[in-house]
Amino acid sequence: MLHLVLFLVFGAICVAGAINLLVQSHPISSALSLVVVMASLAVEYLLLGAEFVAAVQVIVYAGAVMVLFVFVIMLLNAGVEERTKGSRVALILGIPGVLAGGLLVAWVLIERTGTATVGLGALPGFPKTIGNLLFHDFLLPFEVTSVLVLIAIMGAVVLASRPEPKNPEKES
Amino acid sequence: MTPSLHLWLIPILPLIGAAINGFFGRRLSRQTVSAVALTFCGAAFLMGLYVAARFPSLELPHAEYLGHWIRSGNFMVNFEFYLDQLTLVMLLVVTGVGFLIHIYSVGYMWEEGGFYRFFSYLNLFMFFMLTLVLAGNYLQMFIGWEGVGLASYLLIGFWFTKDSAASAGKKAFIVNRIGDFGFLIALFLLIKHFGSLNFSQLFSSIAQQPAETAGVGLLTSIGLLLMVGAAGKSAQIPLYVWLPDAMEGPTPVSALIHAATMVTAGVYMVARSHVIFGHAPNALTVVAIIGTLTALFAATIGIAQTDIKKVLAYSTVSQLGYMFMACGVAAYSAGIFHLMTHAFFKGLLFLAAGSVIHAVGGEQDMRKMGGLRQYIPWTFMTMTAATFAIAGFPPFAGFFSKDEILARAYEANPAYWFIGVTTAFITSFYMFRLWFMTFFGDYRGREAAEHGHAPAHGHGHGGHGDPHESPMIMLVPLMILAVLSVIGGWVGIGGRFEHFLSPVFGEGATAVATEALSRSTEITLMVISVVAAVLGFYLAYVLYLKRPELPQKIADSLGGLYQAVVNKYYVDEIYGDLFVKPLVDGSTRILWHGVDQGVIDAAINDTADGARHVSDSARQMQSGNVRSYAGWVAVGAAVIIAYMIWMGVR
Amino acid sequence: MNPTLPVGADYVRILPEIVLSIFGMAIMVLDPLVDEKKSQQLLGGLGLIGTLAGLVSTWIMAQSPGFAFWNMVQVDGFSVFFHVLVIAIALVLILTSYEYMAVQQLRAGEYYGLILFGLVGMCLMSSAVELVLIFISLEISSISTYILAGFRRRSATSSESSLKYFLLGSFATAFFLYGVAMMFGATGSTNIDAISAALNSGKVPLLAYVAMALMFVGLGFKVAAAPFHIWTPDVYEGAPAPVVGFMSTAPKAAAFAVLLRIIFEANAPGRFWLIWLSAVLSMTLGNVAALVQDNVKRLLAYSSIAHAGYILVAFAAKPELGAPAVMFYTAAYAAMNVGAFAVVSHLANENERYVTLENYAGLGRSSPILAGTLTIFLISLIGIPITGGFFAKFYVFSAALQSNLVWLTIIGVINSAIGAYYYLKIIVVMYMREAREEVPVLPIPLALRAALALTLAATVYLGVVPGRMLTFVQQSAQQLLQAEHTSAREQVGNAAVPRATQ
Amino acid sequence: MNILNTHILTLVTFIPAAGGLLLLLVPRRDRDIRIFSLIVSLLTFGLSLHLVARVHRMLPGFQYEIDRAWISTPNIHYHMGVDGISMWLVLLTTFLTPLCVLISWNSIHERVKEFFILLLVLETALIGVFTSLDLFLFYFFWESTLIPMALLIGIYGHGRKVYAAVKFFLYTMVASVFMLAAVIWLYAHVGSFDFVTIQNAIRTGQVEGFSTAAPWLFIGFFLAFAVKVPLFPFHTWLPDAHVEAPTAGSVLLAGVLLKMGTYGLLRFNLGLFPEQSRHNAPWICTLALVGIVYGALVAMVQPNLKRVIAYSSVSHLGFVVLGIFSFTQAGLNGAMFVMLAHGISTGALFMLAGIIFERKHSYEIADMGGLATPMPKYATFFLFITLASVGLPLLNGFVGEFLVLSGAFQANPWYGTIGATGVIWSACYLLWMYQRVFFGKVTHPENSTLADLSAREQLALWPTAVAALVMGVAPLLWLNIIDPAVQAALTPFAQVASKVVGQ
Amino acid sequence: MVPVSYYLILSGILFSCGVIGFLIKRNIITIFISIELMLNGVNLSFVAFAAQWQHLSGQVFVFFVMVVAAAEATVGLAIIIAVFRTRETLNVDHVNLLKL
Repeated sequence: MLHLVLFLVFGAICVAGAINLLVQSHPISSALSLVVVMASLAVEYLLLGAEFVAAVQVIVYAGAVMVLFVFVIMLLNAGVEERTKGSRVALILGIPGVLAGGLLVAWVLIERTGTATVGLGALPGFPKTIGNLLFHDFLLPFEVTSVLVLIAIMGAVVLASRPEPKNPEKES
Repeated sequence: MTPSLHLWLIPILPLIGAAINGFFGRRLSRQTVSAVALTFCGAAFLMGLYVAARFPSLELPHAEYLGHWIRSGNFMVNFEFYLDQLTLVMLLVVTGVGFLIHIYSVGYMWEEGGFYRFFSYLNLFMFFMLTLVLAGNYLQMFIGWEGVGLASYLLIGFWFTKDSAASAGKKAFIVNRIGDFGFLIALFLLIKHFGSLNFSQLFSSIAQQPAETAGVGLLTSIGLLLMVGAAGKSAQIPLYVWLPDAMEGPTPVSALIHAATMVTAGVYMVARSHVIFGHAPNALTVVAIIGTLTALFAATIGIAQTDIKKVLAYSTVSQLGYMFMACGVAAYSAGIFHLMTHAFFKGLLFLAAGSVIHAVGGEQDMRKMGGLRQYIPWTFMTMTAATFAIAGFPPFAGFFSKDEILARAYEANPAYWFIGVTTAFITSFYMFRLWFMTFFGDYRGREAAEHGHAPAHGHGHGGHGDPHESPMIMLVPLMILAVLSVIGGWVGIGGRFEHFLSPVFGEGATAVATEALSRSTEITLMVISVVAAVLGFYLAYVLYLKRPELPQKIADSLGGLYQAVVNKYYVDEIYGDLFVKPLVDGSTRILWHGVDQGVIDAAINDTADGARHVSDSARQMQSGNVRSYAGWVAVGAAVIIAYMIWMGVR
Repeated sequence: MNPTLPVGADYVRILPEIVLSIFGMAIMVLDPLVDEKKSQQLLGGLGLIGTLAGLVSTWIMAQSPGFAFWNMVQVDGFSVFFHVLVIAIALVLILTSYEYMAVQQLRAGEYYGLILFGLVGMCLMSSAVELVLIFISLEISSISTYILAGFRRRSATSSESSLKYFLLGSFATAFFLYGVAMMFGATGSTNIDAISAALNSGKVPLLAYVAMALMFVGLGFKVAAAPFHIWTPDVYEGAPAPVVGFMSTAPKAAAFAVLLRIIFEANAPGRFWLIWLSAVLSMTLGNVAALVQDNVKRLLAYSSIAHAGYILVAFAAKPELGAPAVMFYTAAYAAMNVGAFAVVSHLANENERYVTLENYAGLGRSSPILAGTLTIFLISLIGIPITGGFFAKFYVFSAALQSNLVWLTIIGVINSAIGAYYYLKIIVVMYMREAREEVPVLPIPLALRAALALTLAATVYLGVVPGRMLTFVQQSAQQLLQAEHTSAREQVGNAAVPRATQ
Repeated sequence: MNILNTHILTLVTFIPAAGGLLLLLVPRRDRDIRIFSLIVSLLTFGLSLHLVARVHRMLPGFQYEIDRAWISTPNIHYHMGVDGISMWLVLLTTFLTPLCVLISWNSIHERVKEFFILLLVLETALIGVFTSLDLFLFYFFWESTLIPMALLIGIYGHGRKVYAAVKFFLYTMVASVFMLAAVIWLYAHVGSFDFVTIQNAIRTGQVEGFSTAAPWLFIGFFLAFAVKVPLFPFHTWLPDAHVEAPTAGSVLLAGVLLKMGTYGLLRFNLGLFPEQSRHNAPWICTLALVGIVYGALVAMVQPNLKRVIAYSSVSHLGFVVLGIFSFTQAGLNGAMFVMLAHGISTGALFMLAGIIFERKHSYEIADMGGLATPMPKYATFFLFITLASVGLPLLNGFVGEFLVLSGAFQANPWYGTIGATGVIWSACYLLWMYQRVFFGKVTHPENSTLADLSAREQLALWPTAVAALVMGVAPLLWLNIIDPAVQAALTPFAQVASKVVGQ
Repeated sequence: MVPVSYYLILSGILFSCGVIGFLIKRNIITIFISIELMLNGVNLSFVAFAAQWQHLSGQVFVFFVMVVAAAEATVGLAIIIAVFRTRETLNVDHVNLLKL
């Protein structure tokens, strides 16, 4: 029961944050809404027992990544969104498409997985167990992510540096 | 087995002459050119005489085989030569008259440009004509058949810088081709049903077939189709239109091709195919009707023509009609007989007319002649012989052959005879009209010349001064032909000619025929035809010598009818409006611009344009807006999800 | 019980990836140390050596087929094939870029590094049998291409291209990821073999269908299959020309490899009409939209959509026929398209000024060699015999016909006829139009000559004697398809946690 | 001699292309290039004469066969061979190419080297089409003809040359993909590209699903060939292509390229799908007849010399198709003969048109008129060839047309009858055209000084004229070899054939 | 005990919100934020399925997704900066030089 209540409360916050993300016109507000979503999601993870993931979610995702967003928003001095009408397709086709697709998926999810339930902390994902997996079974993906990170660094260097080849200033 | 006569040499000799003159003539002198042409043509004539001399010793029909031509599966066509009495008559007429006309041409064409070309063509014509005559199968005959058409095309268009000549040549060829079309279909029928085109094989297998008395059976169809071919070549209704135009060619050409030889090929072909026609009486009737109608029809047009050669041309058409009438009533030998005498006198008429034209500096309009008999007496005399011959005065050649035909026509159906006699009267009338207008009265050419009249086609004679007699080289052939026009008919007296040909056409038919007609009837008919000729003569005398103002009055009183006759019943115009114009316009507007460009190409181009439009609209998807792109992805995803769910639920 | 540490064989089986990463890092380290002028040659050379070393190590890797890293990767003919393919493409790309980078005055270091790192991802994609690894390597390859697309930083179009590619790519990745999640939800596993086993035993859960749909969205996006192709023209137009040649072939080939594994090895349920429709749409939209293009890069972008469509035709065929056809096609397409883009990038000149059809007018006269080579590539793209393109199409359609896909084949051949038009247009312009403005054609440097020679040789080789290649791909496909039967493999080793029953 | 017999086809096929490649190395001295290509093409012609010299006349099957495995998967063989049908087409090609070289001697000034390379490559492709017995090889050569031809038109043509080249390419390309689909189907179900193998498999009924697929396969092949022929209504590419093409291109296009279509119909449609051929013959014959009449009528009113000749090709090729689909010995023999005759005479006509174009830079008939006066030799050649084309007996056009029509007539009297009207039409349009060009007075003063034929031009024309005459007088030289091959081709139709020809 | 489907529905809602955000937001950064929202939705699914199947690889997957998201964010934001440099705008509707 507690489980359900907690799920519902934080789920509601989550959805509210998501919707707020959509309706806010300033990027900063959207970014902060996303932080709200992330935080409440972390709670949901905890409810499911995924402690490590919840921690990473808060520390890395909401903490570090979102800071980067906010930083860039500030850097670029992004203001309130203009309400340009650039795309009819997105409105006329896209939105109905998303709704239809979403409803269909929802139907499938309810219909086919409806009976299965999970208890509070159903699958405890302790850092140690996760670590065991990460450095054994998932060793290769883990190592490979280093390449990914390298690429990300190089990309940031390449793209965000000033284009003039004469005085390369590297930011990021 | 009779020894080989090397019949193939007869056509080949003129061909060699044609080749020599064709390839090298440009660099040879006129003397050499004419020597070459005459030699090879004469050699052919000599060969013909040689064949005639050997004739009694031959086993007839005599066939010679040279080699295969076409083979496809079991079907085979050879180069082969076929000699029988009919061939011999044709051979002698063609080579003999041809040779004379060659001689004449040397004089007539002496000052023309393209002298070598002319003789090359003339020899070429001889080659094809002899091939036609000597052919041992229908396809080889067809070689000659088409070949003479070609030679005729070349010779009519000899003065090619003149548009009318060029057009006339083309017209001749095309109209002939229409006839050839019928001929070809007939050949296909023969191939399909008899598997061969060889005369001996074909005729022997057809002879075993029962005659088709009713309806249009196989043989009747073949006969009718052959008649289409013959009508084309021999200028019968409805395909006669090319022949009058063919007078654009040099006069010797008109004499040789369009009077004496080529145009009779149709008659020859029908006679050659008598076995087929014999089994197809209905086809034969058609031949007779066409012949009769043509004879009358052309003769009426002849009345009102003023161009001397045009008159002769229509008279040729008319005379050819007689020949077909003869064939149509199964009197083949009579037809061939008339063919022969016609070759003499009509050849002569043309040559003489040529001499007249030559004399007056290229003028062909009879209204500008007159009184020429004192200027060109030799021409006048020979022409007189020919005129009397064609009019059917005894004892000239024409009398015998025409009389024979009329008698046989009467026997078959008096209607034919009646039209025939009427035609004879008209013929006599317009021929004497020509005679009087040209040779009697006063010379009317001078005023014309003074009015700055220039000869139509740079004869080079110069149109000025008094008419003058032609050189000897032209007159000698005239004289020979004149003699033949007088005595040529005598070979037919007492059915000798018929008897000679009877192995070909069958003795029985002729024997029955002669007996069927009583002696008195025969004489009555003869008298009537002579009277008709005399009446014609008299009428012409009255109208064109005694009362020269009368014709105009009559013409005025006849009004539209006269105009119709003068304008040849507007047949050319009708054909033009009925066939040529619709064809050209239809091809241009409907087929080319309409179907080709308007439908097919337009469809292709529209497809291309359509593709471009589709392409453009397909490109509209690429609006450049990321959100739209995401919209497409979302929709695509939704559709795929829906599909997959459906697949899963199913 | 699994060994606790990876053994030597494990490393051998990812040797190319290791080698490429090392070279990538070496370039990265050296980049700041050498000066601008030398960096081009030195780092490019290093990259070249890296790819060559990659090829050699692939050969070494091929000697020890099998699984590595606890069923994370599988080395078999199939993965070797794609390893060689993508590394070879990169090799040609580096050869082409040599001159291009100098002409465009771009910094070289990161460029070559990114290529090598990207290769690591693409190589792994072809050998990975675990969705986690596939996802990560997919991201590696994608992110490196996002960056490469925006490499002409001074150009607005290049950064726009990069942005669009990035946004839409991430968007599509999210779908793919969602699909993976669903698949995990449906089968309880992220290992392809396990998934395959789960799907092939008994009734397929509905969730798996949704998962397939979502994964197809992600992968379809990567291979530019309709209706997820729309990013292609914009991105290709803006990205640097050699990179376009690269990203239209190598990541695509890798994505096709993944698609092959997922669709054929896992025997994806209910896929037939999905692929059928996608193939038809891709071919038709690609070809039709290309008809009126006059930007050559964009034109080739549309053409690449169409070619993705042809490849998808093979996906609709029976697996044993379709898989080799796909492999052959990707190889042939790589040869001709990389070659074509090599020519395009050479002609593009500074700031990619000369990329419209108009600029190609009179090329037949001003540079017969370039025009001739491009003609051969285009002929191959049309699919005229004795070029690789012909056999590629032939094989695909033959597979389709043997699977009784008559209509798909007919639509395919009609499309290849439509396609002939716009390729021909380029040929026509090169030979039959006179240049209206003077387009400078630079002398062809040695590296580019080598690149052209290689691609040309490959194109013709695949067209004249495709036999060995065909045999090879058939065998590899065989291995791929028989994998599930031969491997009585243990489950992914997270056995520490007991499996719950629902 | 045995060695030569096995390799003669390879030699004949590839010597021109090899020559073309060598030409790449020859320095850009136009004269040397011309002489070199003349030598190569003459050499090819000489070698191809070996085919005739050593042929077994009565053998119906393929001769000079060479069959080597080329690619194992798919099972492609380098399989070549000729029979009485294809041998002559090979010869026609090798015969016309030296003439093309001669006729292009002065008319090509720019990019001479490329021109002759293209020409020689084209020759190889054309010969290859006729010698291939492997469907893949055939398709390869088939498609290979497109590119050099399109380039010849597009680079060396005039007027709307690009449009014409693209139209030509696309028309034939679009059509031939259907053939490709059919070929692939056959391969997919027989497992071989080999013509003989496939034919045997079909005849013995070993091909799974053949009966349902056959109508579509037939259509697939048919479309590709019909466009090439070109059969009405697929013909509109032809006039455009011809008018804009350079002379040599037109000569090869009309002379040989079109025959690829009819050859294909004969070899593949009849050879592989006899039942379908029978079944579809009525409407195909109807199209052929429409083509005969329609082509002729449209030709009649064309204002452009080359367009007249182009449409006349539509008409003439209609005869060929009619003959082929009459399934009679005579029809097929005739069809073959028309192909050869048309190759010679239309080739010559295009050469003649090219000669006048070199002097006047126009093909418009209105710009001519009275040309017989300044150019008598030219007029004579033109007339001779025109007459050959009209189908005058003793010239080459007649024999074929006669046989075709008689064969068609045996199959169905209406076919023969309607077809025979072509005899009239051809006279109409050709003679009218001839009249407008050559007869009458010289209407344009500048025409009165036109030069007559040069020695080189005569050298190019004489062979065609001689060939036209020899073919007309002694068609047996050709028919003797064609006949058994045609008989073999007709075996599936044996019952019809025996019923029709030859008591 | 909460049905798994609740979690899944929540994840679906988040994902859909992300998609809608991509479609309706004009600011590039906000669009990117929407993508992050989608990834978060997916992550919830992983965790929920992991709980359902009692299979930890789902949670590990989430870990990797986060790493990837971080890398993506780095690169993405760098790209946005590059675009902003050449265009001086962050409105995605204005970034449409490349089209048709």
